[in-house]
Amino acid sequence: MINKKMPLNEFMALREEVLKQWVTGKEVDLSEAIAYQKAIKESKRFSFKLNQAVNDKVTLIQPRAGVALPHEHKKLLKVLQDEGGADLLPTTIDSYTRHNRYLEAQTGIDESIRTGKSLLNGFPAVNHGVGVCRDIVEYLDVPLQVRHGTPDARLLAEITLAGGFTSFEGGGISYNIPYGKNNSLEKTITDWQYVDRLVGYYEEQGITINREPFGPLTGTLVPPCISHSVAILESLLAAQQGCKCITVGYGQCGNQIQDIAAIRTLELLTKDYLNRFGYGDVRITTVFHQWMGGFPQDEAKAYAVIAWGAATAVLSGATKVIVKSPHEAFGVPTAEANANGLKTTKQLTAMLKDQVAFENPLIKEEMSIIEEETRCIMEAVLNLGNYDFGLSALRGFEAGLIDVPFAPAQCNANKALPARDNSGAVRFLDFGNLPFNDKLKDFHRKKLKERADTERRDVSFQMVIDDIYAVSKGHLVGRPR
Amino acid sequence: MINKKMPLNEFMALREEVLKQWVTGKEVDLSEAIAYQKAIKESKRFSFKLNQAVNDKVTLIQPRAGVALPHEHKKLLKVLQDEGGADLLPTTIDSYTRHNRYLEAQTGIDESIRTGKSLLNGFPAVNHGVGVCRDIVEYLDVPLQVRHGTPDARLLAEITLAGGFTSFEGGGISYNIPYGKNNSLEKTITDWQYVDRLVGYYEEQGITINREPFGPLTGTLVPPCISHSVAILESLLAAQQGCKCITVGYGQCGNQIQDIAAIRTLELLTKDYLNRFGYGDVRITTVFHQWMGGFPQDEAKAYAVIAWGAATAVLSGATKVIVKSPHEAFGVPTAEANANGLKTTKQLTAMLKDQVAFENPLIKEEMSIIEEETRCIMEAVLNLGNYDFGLSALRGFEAGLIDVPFAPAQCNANKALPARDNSGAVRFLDFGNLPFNDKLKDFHRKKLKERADTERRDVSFQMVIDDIYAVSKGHLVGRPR
Amino acid sequence: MGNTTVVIGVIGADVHAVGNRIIDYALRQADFNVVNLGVMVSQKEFVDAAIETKASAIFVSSLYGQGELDCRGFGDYCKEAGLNNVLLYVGGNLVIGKSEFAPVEAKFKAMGFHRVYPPGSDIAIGIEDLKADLGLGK
Amino acid sequence: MGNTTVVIGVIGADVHAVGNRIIDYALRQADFNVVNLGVMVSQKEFVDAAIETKASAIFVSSLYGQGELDCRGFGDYCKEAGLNNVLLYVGGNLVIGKSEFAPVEAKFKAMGFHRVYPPGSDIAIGIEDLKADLGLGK
Ligand code: B12
Ligand code: B12
Repeated sequence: MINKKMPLNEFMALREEVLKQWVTGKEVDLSEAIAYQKAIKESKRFSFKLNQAVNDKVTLIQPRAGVALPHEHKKLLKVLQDEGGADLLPTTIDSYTRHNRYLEAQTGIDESIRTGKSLLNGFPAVNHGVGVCRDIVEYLDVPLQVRHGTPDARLLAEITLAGGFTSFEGGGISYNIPYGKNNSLEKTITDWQYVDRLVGYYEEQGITINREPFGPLTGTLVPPCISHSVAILESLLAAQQGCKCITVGYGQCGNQIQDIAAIRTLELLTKDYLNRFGYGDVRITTVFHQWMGGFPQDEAKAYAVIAWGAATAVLSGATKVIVKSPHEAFGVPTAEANANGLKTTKQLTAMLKDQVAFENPLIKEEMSIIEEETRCIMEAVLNLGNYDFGLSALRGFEAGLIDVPFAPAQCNANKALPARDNSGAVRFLDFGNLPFNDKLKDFHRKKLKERADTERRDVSFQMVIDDIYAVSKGHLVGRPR
Repeated sequence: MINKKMPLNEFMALREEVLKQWVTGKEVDLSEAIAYQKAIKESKRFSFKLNQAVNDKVTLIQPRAGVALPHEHKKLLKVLQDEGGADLLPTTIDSYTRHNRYLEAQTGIDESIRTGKSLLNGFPAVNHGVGVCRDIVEYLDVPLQVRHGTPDARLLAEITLAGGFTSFEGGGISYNIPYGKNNSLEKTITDWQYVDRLVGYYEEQGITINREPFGPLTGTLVPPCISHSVAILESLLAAQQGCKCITVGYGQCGNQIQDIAAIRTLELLTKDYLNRFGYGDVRITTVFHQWMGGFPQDEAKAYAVIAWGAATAVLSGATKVIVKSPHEAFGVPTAEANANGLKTTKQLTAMLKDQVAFENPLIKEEMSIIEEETRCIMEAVLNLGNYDFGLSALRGFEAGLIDVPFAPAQCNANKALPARDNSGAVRFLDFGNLPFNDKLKDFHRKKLKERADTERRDVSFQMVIDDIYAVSKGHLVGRPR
Repeated sequence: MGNTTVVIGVIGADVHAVGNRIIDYALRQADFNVVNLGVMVSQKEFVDAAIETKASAIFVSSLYGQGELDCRGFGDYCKEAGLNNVLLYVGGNLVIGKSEFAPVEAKFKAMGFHRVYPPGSDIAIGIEDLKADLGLGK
Repeated sequence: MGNTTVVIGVIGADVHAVGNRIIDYALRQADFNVVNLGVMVSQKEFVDAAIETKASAIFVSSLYGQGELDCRGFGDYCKEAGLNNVLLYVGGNLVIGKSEFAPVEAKFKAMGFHRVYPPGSDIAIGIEDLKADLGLGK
C-alpha cells in the first residue's frame, strides 16, 4: 500500500508483471487502448450518462448479467437493453475469474460449449480477452460496466478497460471483506490501488472511467454507517490514484426513511471527505441496490420487493439503481426474468420521477444519526491510520472499528451484530468494537428495546436470524410468530 | 327520495314488490335471514375484520373476482383466499345483473355451462339465488362482500344479504354516474335508500352489514375532492337509513403525496360531516383502490403499478386495499393472475406495516387543499338542497357543482376536466361549474401553468388525452414525446 | 373526409366511456363526421343510426368482456338492414380474460366484422385502416 | 447427540457466508458437534476434516451456481478416503438458474450425495432427516 499517487514508472513496471498472469494479458497495448477508448462516443460512456442523469434528475436502471460464452452474453445483454430498457449494462464476471482461477474458468468455458448451457455464473472476461470484450461493447448501444467481486482485479481491469468498458466496480475493501476468506486486506488494497492508478492513467489521457466501490457488502443487514465508511475510504483511495468519477453505493435496508437518509448522507459525506483531503474535483454520484438479502421464492412477491426498491431508489434521488429479478431466490435469471425486473423498475422510475422528493423531519433525524455514526467511525479509523487511507482501513478493520456483519473474510472482526428496530430500520444489537459514543449506543439500545418490548422477548441472536429470513418470508421485521 | 329513515311499514310494503322482480326473490325470508346472519362467526364478518385491522394498524387486502358458475366461483375464491392470502373476499357481479337484465344473465349462465367457460364478467347472484350464495359463503373462511356497479341493487341486496354476505358495495350516486347512461339520479338514490334501509334493518336486529360507497367512480383522473364529496353524501344517505359501519373509498391517482393526503382527508371529512348531522356513532374505515385507470399490458410493468398502489395504501393508513392483477389491461384475470396481484400486495402490506407513516409538510398542504375543495363543494351542494342529502346530490349534479370526469351518465355535467400537474397530482384544467373560490382556482391554474411551461406547450385537451394514456405507457404525467 | 360519417358506440350493457370519448376526438381530428351513440348501445341503435346518417363505417367498442354475447349476429343484422357497404370495425377487450388474439379475431370476423382490434389498440391505426379501406388519401 | 459430529462448509470458490452461519447455529442448537470450515472449502478439506473428527455427516452448501462443477466426483472421493459410512448432504442454489428440482436432485445423487435440498430449504428439515438417517430419537 502507498499513501500517494503511484509514480508512473513504478506503475508501468508493475504492469509488465500483471499482464503476464494469463496469456490474454499480452493483448493489452495501453496506447492503442487509449486511442480505442477515445473513439467511443459519449452516449456509450458511463461518466456521460451519469452526468446526464444528474442533470435530468432521473434514476438510471442497470441489471446484473453474465454468461460463459461471448455470443450468448451478447444476446443476453441485447435483450436487457432492448426489451428491459436498461440504461446501463453490466458484465458480471464468473466466480473462478474472481479468484484468478483462470484454468478452472477455462474448464467452465469448455464445459459450457460442450453442454450447450452456461456452467459459469458469469462472463470470464480474462479468458476471452480484449478482442472479445470490444466485440461485445460494440454490439450494444449503452455504456458497459464490469461487475464482479474480485479481490485481485488488476488483470481483469487491464483487459476490460482496453476492451472498451467505461466503468469498473469494486475496491480493495468492498471486494475483499464480502468476497473472500483469506485475502490479506493489505494486499487487496494494494492491488486495487493499481486498478485505481490504471483508471487514473486513462484519466490523464483524457479518458474518464467511472469507478464504483461495491456498496452493499454482504447484502445482509448492513447498517448504513458501515457501508458508508467503506465507500468513503475507497473513494479516498481511488481519488488519490487519480480517479475523477466515482459512484458510491448502498444496499437497500427496507425502511424507506432509513434508505432515503442513507443515500442522501452517502453523497454528502463522501463529498465532504473528498473535499477535506483535496479531492473536491471528483464527481460523485450514487447507486441504490435493490434488496440484496434473501428474496421470496414466489415471483409475485419478488416483484413487490423489486418495485419497492425501485420506488425508494427514485425517492432517495439515487443516480442509478441496480435491479434484481423475480428469479433471485433461485438462481441466475434467464434473460427474460432479468428483463422483467428491469421493466418493473423502469415503470416506477418513470412514474415517480416527477414526484417531489420527500422532505420530512424523520429523514432529517435519521440523516443526522447516520452522519454521526459514520463520522465516529471515520475519525477513529483515520486517526488510527495517521490519515494514510490504506493504513487506516487496515488498522480500522483489525481493531474492529469497521466491522461488516456476516462477512466471510478473516480480516473482518465479525463482532458487531445488526438487527432491525420496531420500524424495520437496521440498528446494532452488538457494537463489537465500533467506536460509537454513548449517545449513539443509547440510541441503538433504546430502539432495540422498543422492539423487544413489542415482541415480548429479549434482544437476542434469535432476532437476527428472524430478520435474516424476514423479507423472504414476506415481512421486514422478523417478529416471533 | 326521502330525507329521513324510511318508516318500517313503507319499507316492508316496498319489499313485497322488489322480491317479485325475479323468481329467486321468493327465497328471501327476512327473519330466517337474520337468524342465519346471527350464526355467522365474527371472523367471517366484515365489520369485525375491519375493526381488527384498525386496532392492529394493518391494511387488509381484497381482490375483485366473479365468474358465471357457482362451483367455478367457489374454486376461484378459494384460490384467492388460500394462495393469494386475501383477507377479505369479493363476489363481483356480472354486467347483465347490474342492469337487472336477468334474462340475459340466464343466457350467459346457460352458454357458460354449454361452452365450459365463463361468458359473464361476474357472478349472477340474483339468478343463482339465496341457497347458492350461502353455499359459497360457507365454503370460505373470510368475510365476503358483494361488489358490482348496479344502479338498482335492491333485489341483489335482498338476496345476497340473506345469502350471508356481510358487506355491500355501492351507492345511489357512485353506482349511477360511472355505471349507467340514462338512469335518473333521483331513482337510483331512492333505490339505494332502500338498500341502506335494508342494512339498517339488519342493524336494528343486531347484525352489522358493512356498506361501502364506490370510491374510484370512473377510475380516470378523478380529483380527490370529487370522489370525497360523493363518499360523504353517500355516507350521510346511508347513515340516515341506519347503517353503522361504512367504508369510504378512493382510487389511487399516483402522486404519493396527493394519495396519502386524500385517504387522510377522506376519513377526517366523512367523520366530520357525519358528526355534524348527528351520526357520530357510525364507524368509518377507508379503502384505497390500486390504480383504476388504463394499465400497462406488460405484466412486469403491471406488477410495478400494483406494488406502488400497495405501498401507498399502507403508507396512507387505509384500512384495506383493493387489488389489481397483472392481467388488468387484457381481461378478467385467471385465478392465478389474481392471486399474484394479491401476493405482490401482501408482501408490501406486510413489509411496510411497521414503518412509521410519513409526516410531511407537503402532505399537510395537500390535505388542506383537498379539504377546502371538498368543503366548497359540499357546502354549495347542501345549501342548494336545503340540507336534504338526496336532494342536495340531485341538484348538485344538475348544477354541475359535483362533476365526475369521463362519466357516461347523462345526469352528470361532464364539464369539468382534469389533468396532472408537474408532479403528477391530478388538478382541474376546466372547472366547469365547480363552486371553487378564486384562491382555489388560482392554485389549480398555477399548477397547470407550471406543467405547461415545463412542457413548452399550452394547457389543452391534448394534455388530458396524454394523461389518460400515461400510466399504461409507463409514465405518470403524459408529457409530449 | 368531412362528408364521411362514422357511427361509434360501446355495445351491450357496457359503460366504459373513456375510450369512446377518445375515439370521438381522434376521428374528428382526422376530419370525419362522427355520430357518437355513447355507451350501452344496442345492435339496433347502431344500425338505425348508420341508416339515418348514411354512415360509411360503424366502430363498435366492447370493453367489459361480454362482447362475444353482445355482438352475435351483428353482421347478418346489418346486411338484413341493407347496410352491405358499411364497414364494420370492432375493438376493445372483446372477450373475457387474457387470451391469444388470433382466435378472437377469427370469431369476430365470423360475426361479420371487417376488422378486429386487440386490447389497447392505438386508435390511429384504426383510422389509417379506415382511410385505406375507403380509398381515402392520407 | 453431543458426540455426533457434522462437518459443514461452502464448497468451491463460493463465499456465501450467511446460510453457513445459520446452519452452524441450528446444528449446535440441536446438540450436534459442528466443525465449520466456512466458505471456499475444497473437496479435500471436507474429507480431511471428516476423517480427523470422525464425523458422521458432511453438509455441503453451494449457493453461487457453480456447485455442479465443484461437487463432481465428491462421492467417489469420499469413498476412496474410506468415508463409506459418512452421510453426504448437499443444499443451496445448486445449479445455475431457476430450474426444476427433480433433475438436479438426480444429478447430485449420482455424484454420491445421500440427500439433496432445493433452494432456500429450511435447515430444520435437514436436521430432522439427519436424525432419522442416523437413527437418533427426536
Ligand atoms: C446475500 C447474497 C450474496 C452476498 C453474499 C454475502 C456473503 N459473503 O455471504 C453477496 C452480495 C456478496 C453475493 C455475491 C454473489 N452472489 Co449471491 N446471493 C445472495 C442472496 C441474495 C442471499 C443469500 C443468503 O444469504 N440467503 C440467506 C441464507 C440464510 O439462506 P441460504 O444461503 O439459502 O441458506 C439456507 C438454505 O439454502 C439451506 N441450506 C444451504 N446449504 C445447505 C446444505 C444442506 C445440507 C442443507 C440441509 C440445507 C442447506 O439452509 C440455509 C440456512 O437456512 C442469494 C439469493 C437469494 N437466496 O435470495 C444470492 C445468490 C445465492 N447469489 C448468486 C450469485 C450468482 C452471486 C455472485 C456470483 C454474484 C454476482 N453475480 O455478483 C457472487 C458470488 C460470489 C462468490 N464467489 O460466491 C446467485 C447464485 C446463482 C445460481 N445458483 O444460479 C443467487 C441465487 C442470486 C441469483 N439469483 O443470481 N451474494
Ligand atoms: C377505467 C375502467 C373502468 C371504469 C370505467 C369508467 C367509465 N364509465 O368509463 C369502471 C371502474 C367504472 C369500470 C367498470 C367495469 N369494468 Co372496467 N376497466 C377500466 C380499465 C381499467 C381502463 C379502461 C379505459 O378507460 N382505458 C383507457 C381507454 C383510452 O382505452 P380503451 O378503453 O381500451 O379504448 C381504446 C382502445 O381499446 C381502442 N378501441 C376501443 N374500441 C375500439 C374500436 C375500434 C373499432 C378501434 C379501431 C379501436 C378501439 O381505442 C380506444 C382509445 O385509445 C380497463 C382495464 C385496462 N385497460 O387497463 C378495465 C376493464 C375494461 N374493465 C373490466 C370490467 C370487467 C369491468 C366491470 C365488469 C368491473 C367490475 N369487475 O366491477 C365494470 C363493467 C361495468 C359495465 N357495465 O361496463 C375488464 C373487462 C374484462 C374483459 N374484457 O375480460 C377490464 C379489461 C379490466 C379487467 N382486466 O378485468 N371499469
